[in-house]
Amino acid sequence: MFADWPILSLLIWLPILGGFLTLAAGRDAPVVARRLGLSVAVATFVASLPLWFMFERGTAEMQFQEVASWIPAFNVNYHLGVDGISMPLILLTTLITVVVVIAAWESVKDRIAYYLAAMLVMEGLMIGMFAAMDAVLFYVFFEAMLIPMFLVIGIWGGPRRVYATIKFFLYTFLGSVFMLVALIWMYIQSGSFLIQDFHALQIGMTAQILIFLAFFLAFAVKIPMFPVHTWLPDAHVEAPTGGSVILAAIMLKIGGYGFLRFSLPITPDASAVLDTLMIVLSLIAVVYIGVVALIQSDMKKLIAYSSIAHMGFVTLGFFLAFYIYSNTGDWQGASLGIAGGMVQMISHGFISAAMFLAVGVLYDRLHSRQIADYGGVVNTMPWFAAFFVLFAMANTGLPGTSGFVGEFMVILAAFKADFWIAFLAATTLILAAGYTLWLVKRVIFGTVANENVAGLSDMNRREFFLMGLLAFFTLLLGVWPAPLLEVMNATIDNLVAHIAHSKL
Amino acid sequence: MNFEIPAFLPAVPEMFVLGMACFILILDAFLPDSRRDITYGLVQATLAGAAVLTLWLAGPEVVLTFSDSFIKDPMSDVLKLAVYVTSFFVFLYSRPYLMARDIHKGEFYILGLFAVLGMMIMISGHNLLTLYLGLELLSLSSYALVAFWRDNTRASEAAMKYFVLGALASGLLLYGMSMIYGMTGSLDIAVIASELTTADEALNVPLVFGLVFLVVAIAFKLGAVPFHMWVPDVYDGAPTAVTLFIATAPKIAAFAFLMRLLVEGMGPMHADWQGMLIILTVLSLAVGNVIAIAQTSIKRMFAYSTIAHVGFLFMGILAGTDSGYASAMFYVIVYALTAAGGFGMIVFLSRRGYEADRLDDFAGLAKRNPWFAFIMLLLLFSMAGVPPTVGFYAKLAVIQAAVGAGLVWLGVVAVIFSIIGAFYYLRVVKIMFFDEPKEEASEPVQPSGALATALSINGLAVLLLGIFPGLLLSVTHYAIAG
Amino acid sequence: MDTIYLLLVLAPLAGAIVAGLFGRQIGRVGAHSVTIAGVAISFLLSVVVFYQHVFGGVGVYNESVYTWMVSDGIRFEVGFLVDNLTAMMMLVVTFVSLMVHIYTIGYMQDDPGYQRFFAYISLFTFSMLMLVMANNFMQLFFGWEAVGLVSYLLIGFWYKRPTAIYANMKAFIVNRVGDFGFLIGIAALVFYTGSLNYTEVFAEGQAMSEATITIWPGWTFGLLDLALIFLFIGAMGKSAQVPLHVWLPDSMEGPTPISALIHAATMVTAGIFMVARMSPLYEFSVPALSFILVIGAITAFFMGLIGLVQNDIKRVVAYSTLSQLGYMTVALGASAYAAGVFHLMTHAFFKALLFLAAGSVIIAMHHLQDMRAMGGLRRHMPITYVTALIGSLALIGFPFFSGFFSKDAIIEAVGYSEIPGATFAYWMVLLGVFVTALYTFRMFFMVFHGEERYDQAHHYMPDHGDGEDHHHHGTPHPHETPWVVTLPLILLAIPSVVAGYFIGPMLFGDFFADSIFVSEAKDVLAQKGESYTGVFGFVLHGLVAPAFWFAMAGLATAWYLYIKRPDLPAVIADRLRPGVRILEDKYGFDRFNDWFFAGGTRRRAFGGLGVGPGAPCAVRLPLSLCIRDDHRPAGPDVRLRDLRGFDDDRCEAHRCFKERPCLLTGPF
Amino acid sequence: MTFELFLFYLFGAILLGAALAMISVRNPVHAALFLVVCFVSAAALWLMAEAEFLGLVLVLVYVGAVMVLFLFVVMMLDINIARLREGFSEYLPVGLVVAAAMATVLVLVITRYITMDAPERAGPEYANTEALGAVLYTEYVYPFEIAAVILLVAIIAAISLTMRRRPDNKRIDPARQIEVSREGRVRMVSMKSEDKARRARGAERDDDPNQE
Amino acid sequence: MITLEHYLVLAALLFSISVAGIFLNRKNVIVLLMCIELMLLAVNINFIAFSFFLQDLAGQVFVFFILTVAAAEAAIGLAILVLLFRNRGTINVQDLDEMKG
Repeated sequence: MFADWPILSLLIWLPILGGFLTLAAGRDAPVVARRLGLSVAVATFVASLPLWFMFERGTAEMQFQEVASWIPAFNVNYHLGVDGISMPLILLTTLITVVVVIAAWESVKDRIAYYLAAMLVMEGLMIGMFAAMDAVLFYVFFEAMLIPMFLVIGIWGGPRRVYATIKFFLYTFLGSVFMLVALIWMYIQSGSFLIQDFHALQIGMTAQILIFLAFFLAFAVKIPMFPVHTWLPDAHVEAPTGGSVILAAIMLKIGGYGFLRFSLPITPDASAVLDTLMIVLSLIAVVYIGVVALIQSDMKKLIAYSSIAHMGFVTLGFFLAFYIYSNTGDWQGASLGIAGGMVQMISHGFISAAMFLAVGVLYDRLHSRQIADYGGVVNTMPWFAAFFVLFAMANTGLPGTSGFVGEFMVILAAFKADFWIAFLAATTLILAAGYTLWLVKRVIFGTVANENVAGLSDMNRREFFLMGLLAFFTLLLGVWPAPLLEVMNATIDNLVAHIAHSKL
Repeated sequence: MNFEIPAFLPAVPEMFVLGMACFILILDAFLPDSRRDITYGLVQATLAGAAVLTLWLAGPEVVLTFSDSFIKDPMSDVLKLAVYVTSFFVFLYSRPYLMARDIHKGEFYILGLFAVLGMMIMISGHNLLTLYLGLELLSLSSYALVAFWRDNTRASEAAMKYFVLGALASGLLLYGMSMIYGMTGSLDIAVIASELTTADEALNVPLVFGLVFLVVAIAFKLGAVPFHMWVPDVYDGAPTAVTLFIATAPKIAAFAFLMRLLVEGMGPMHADWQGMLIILTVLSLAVGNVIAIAQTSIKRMFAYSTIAHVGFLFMGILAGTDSGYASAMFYVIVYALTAAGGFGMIVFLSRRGYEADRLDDFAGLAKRNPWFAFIMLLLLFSMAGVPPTVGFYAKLAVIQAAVGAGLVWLGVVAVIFSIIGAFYYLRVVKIMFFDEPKEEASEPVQPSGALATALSINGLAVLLLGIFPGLLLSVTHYAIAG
Repeated sequence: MDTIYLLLVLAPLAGAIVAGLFGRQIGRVGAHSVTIAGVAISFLLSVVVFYQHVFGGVGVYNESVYTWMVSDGIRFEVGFLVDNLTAMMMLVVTFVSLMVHIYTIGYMQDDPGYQRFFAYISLFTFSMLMLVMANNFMQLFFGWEAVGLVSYLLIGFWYKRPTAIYANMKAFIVNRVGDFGFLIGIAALVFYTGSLNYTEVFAEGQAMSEATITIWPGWTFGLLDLALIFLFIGAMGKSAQVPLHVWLPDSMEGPTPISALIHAATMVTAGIFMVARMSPLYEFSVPALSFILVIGAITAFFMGLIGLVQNDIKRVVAYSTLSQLGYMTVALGASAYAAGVFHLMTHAFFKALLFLAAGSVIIAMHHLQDMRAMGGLRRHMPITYVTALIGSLALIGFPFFSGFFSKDAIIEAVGYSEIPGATFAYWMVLLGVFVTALYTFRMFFMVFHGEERYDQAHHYMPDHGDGEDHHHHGTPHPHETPWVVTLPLILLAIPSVVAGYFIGPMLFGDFFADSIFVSEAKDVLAQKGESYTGVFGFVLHGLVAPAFWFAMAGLATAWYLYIKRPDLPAVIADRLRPGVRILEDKYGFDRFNDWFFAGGTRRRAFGGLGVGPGAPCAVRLPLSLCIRDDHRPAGPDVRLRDLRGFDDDRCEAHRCFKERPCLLTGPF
Repeated sequence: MTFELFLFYLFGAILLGAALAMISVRNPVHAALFLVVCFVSAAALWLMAEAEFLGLVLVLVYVGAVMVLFLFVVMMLDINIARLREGFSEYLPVGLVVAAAMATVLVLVITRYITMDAPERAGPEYANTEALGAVLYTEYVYPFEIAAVILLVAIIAAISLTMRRRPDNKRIDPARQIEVSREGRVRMVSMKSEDKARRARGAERDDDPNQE
Repeated sequence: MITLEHYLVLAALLFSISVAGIFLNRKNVIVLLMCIELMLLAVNINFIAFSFFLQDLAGQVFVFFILTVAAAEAAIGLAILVLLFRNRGTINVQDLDEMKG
């Protein structure tokens, strides 16, 4: 009965309007703001469930489509739809937003209504971005998202938040504007802003490469890839917990989503030419950033670097396809890599969210993110320690947790591409274990390090609920990823079939 | 000698404005200073009346009258309406500022109204002569307006500079016009265009020559680099209310001027002026955006940003396509609206004896009044071209036009500089939201009166037009393509 | 059958979950009851399964339980492969696990983490069962990592001890190095076969041996060789083969039951099991086997040597475990998979026994582990003494004890082997026998015989720094441990003696016919089997083999040095100072690793890029832009000397950047 | 060389010479006078191009009104001539170069590309003023109106900018003197003490003391 | 015979001189204003020449209006000049650069 309901529109506008409502109603009444914000977030989450249950598996078609004319002058439409790639990301968004709203319950004391409003608006925008089938619509959401995030970091952030926000904003803005030029160029060529039409567009090699680079700038910054990653640690360190969670769990995925939605299908030949570059950068992210993560003294920074390393797997998985083709002569394994990248994104959504929440739990108590200020937390916060170790293990890609699935798939696919790629990618097993466990060792284990730690109280029910929720998903995805793959398979296979055709 | 009485009907809005201006002028002479609001009210009513008349007359057909020196087409309708709206906001914002400084005089409104008339004439000009006269009417009014705070030294300095460079630009313009007149034998835009299409090669060089003068003059008037040097000084020196005025509505008229002169008149020489405009565009984008970063005065910053916006405006026009013109038109209307809001905010925060024209005057605005900080944020993001504000679509449209004309590299240049632009707008946002208020300006801002309401409307319009850009875009397309 | 297997696997998991999540509610008794019940169920079912497979004629079971996921045509499944090999492993795992569960009641009785401990070991049992019962590589890898996780948790069980949490991290990371290879090995197999399922992969074994892979232009490698060597690297991590052995001795920081269960009997043998399981592949790769053989031989001999200089009772056993694992590995390398697995089984019993006995001693000595403060315990702890003696004899391969059969089989098999490195391996294992006997009885005599040295206990009391109350400082008065401790000892002592008598069917019969594949040409066990006439015949044959005499020589030497002339060892150690120092330094592996990885990676990350202090600013500046702020020392224990180059003041340009970060951020 | 041409060269030379003199003389009064010479000679040239009316207007309106205005202003303002000349020599090279380049290009283009046959001279019956008037009030009535508005604006602007009621005018208004009442004389004002910042700012910016 | 070029070249030279004058007298506002008048004169010569050679009155009409506007312009310019002088006591344009900030 919901089949022809505008679910996607609902998902976009419900939180946005709800956010403004929260702001209006709860400006001077934090209690109202919290309740209202939570209701909106939960309602959105519930409203997003039909996407999962009514999603038709086994087809690569866009589903739940909605079309309305928007800017007729440019043939721009309010065109929404989801496929197996975007749908899980939308669900992730709605879920994580609930988490973020709850996480803000007590830890955000200053102007909570604004905070929740920003988060909810951001949720709507992110969903819109994932659901947009029109490039302009996509871009609008893509950019608009920056504004609430900018404010969230800037207002509720840490001491160096200004530097971080500006850096964050400019990096992402810098990346995206070139994409805009590319989109416009393709519009000129195809007469339409529909992303599907871009996919079908025949483009010459030079143009493809330029377009690819434009997209690369936009998405590489977002995901982020190696040379343009520096904004992320800064933004994470300064962002409030909720901001970090959103940033890590969803914002980073936008880059990956963009690669799948734009770069690969629109410029397959350029991707094939430049895949070595992409793979090298991904591997640098995996190896070099992993090493950088080792020497961090700030918990958030460490996790941020680990995020970059994990995202390296995503891009690696995506761009293996062409290498596989040139190495083995067929596309067997390409969709494994892409699916692996996708799973890694979803999984990282849970794990990084949980890790940042965990840091937030500590930060709320001691107001420090320095590893050196902690030690022996397990003595005073056993439950917290248990969760922390669980998520740390998930972060290292332990089988049975979601962190394993994507990495496993990507490494399997990587071997098809090249031995050394697999070899370097697999070093993450060691590096991730290194930095994560070292973090665990220094923060969680050992004797109580100082009086502050001695005075810690274990998680309250709210925090327990959040951790439990994320732990549940982390384990569920680790133990039984099949449903997720079922949703994605058709789309990814279709994508691989698409990129297998040269556009030249 | 047979002379027909021309059709006056299409020019009724102009006549109405002129008549009202004269009436207000006389009335104002008899009003005491305390009753100046009557003048204000009448001026606003005049704008409203003109809007009604323009709407009443609006239609897709092209009407020429006064021996073809006046044109009423969809473009003129739309642009005139935009001028009314912008001017309406400008007058509205200006009033408290002027009152607070004891310069709430009738001259401001009357000169403003004459400037509006000048803009209307420019918009409807279909003859080199009328275009020139409209421009002069606007310019002379503007010079006087800039100087009109007589006790303010900076204002008179700014006026002098404005005047000298404006007059110089007029001279250049006239020289160019004389060349074109000589080569085509007519002052009529349509005749010039048709002459140009049939002109032989030999005529080309002098025409290009005239064109250079024309373009340089326009660049001077609009403040495009390298003819921009007056812009920051004048914007900064003029009373904020006047800056507000000269930075907004006249740009719309200037767009019309460009359209009539370059596109309609010199259309066949598109290839020639495109090259010139490209240079101006790139330079304007570069200089405007880069130098804006270094400013500490928000008025100067906006001045440089205006220079950059002019670059974008040119970008739409130089594409040489209908959609390019439409996008440039969209851009200029959006710019006028946004700039009105931006300067309006300065006016809003200024008080008697206190000009909120330095960047740090905005410090901590979010704490002093979150709503207006939000409005300002919208305006700034619109100027920066960040979705979902309407400024984004403006940039999108012009870049699209440039790319459509095969100038992909220009699009890339534009986006690079728009990033730099984003930076200094962002800096204001940062100052508003993240910095602590200055000591002497830390009390909460109390929103009051029409100004606050209008500013809110202005800011929200930027957002709403951003969410539904199709409306305005369709209008501009209609205006260009009929 | 599905139900049985599922129940068998899930029973310990259920116990673990209950004890772990609701430990506080159900209390100590509840925790150990529920977990022991879970493991007992598993054990009983294992017996049933073993019976059915071995005697009941039930064929090989190979089914999926559920599909984990499907991607790109590759099915990722969870399923069970149960044949005789698996059945035997299940039996060993559940039996030792059950014993350890029971033993733990006594060993951990006053530990605050009692429930947690039971949860962990039950979880371990589950993981190990998943590992051995896997019918595909993914599940194998799952179990592989899961046992590593539990091992990590258990080594760091006493999380307040800095040494323990260091050891567990080390264990995990070193294991990860192995897993890294393991994963690449799996990837290589999947690369060729497109499947993760054992049977499907095995079916391609022959064909795969002809496939090659170009690793570097002009450097072509046999795909199978490559895959198998990488797989074996995984085994090296888990089964602690040189050079990935470094974690195992340190893992003794964990409670003793863990050392028995995980670090002696079961988890560390996962590698051996894995290679045996993969025998249909390994048989096609002589280079891989050769590699295995050499690594195993080195481990067997050199790790045994280190055991000679250890004074911590658990560490001696740990090095002995390393050495014995080397033996098993050698067997695998010689294609005598059955012998390796057989030794695995016997070793599981007697090494668990030895560990538990050591644990018993430790309990008696109030958590003192240094042998120099022991002696003469024979009188105080008769049951422990006897069982330890049985274990020791089994370990050195004394006739009629289980170790004799398995070890002899290995040595002889290596003797028959003709693959490259076999001769070297043969001499290594042979010499190893002498060393084994020497350190084993060194330990035995130091602990149970000789004079009582308890008054020196305070010299050797471990400083754990946790201040827990189960450390009764002062002179211990040892006495026999309670029945929950001794019962498992006794129960383990029985198979330590009798397990060897199954040598006939297991090595020379067709017990492993369905599970292990050996090509005709390399079937060393078959060669050995030609002369096999029964247990007694085997023993008689063994009495004339060199191995036996080496063992006796070792035993005698130990007796002479530690009973007859207890003053001699010090003199000898003094004479052989350089050698002893090398041994005490454990050949410098730890030092190298600390330098190379712990300190080195950080240095290398930047220094290697030419960003050391001497590098010109021009090079450092752009790099430092990328890693700005990333160079803050992580803590006092991080050596970042070379990173100081970033510490600003020496790099003017960099400082400028930091203070006024260029045009973009300048105005701020 | 015809007489016509001679006259052209004559007036042209005067025009250019006066123009050069105008831009280079020291005294603004002299400059204005040179400009007058320019206008007059230009008017003569216009007469030769059958633009009699405009020639007359130029002399009457420009010389007669505008230039007088200039002179008036120059003389009214007490201008420091020396200071005005500062920088003249500094800008001389660049100015000359720009002007020379411009002149060269212009002249080249004009001489090379623009030719037009000279029209028939109009007969004596032709009345330039009449012809101009005929089109001015018919064809160009719209610009004519605009020009009127421009002049109006100029008037408004000039008046509003320069006419001033001096605030310090001591003129007495008898009417107000009579109306005075006791309350109007003394007004009690309660004042808060001023804080420092406000006072500081008051000094910095030309603040209005009535603000409080 | 006077040709069109004669007029145009004259106008061009005049124009160039006025531009040079603007360059040279950057500090002297009043001469600047005069230079602008000169420039307009050059333009006017152009228009009149064209008008004559084209036999088209439009050029003359244009000149007529230019003269009108120039007068108005001069009035306003001088008014501003007076204002400036009153406020600052000088008409030196270079000092305007003080405003740069």
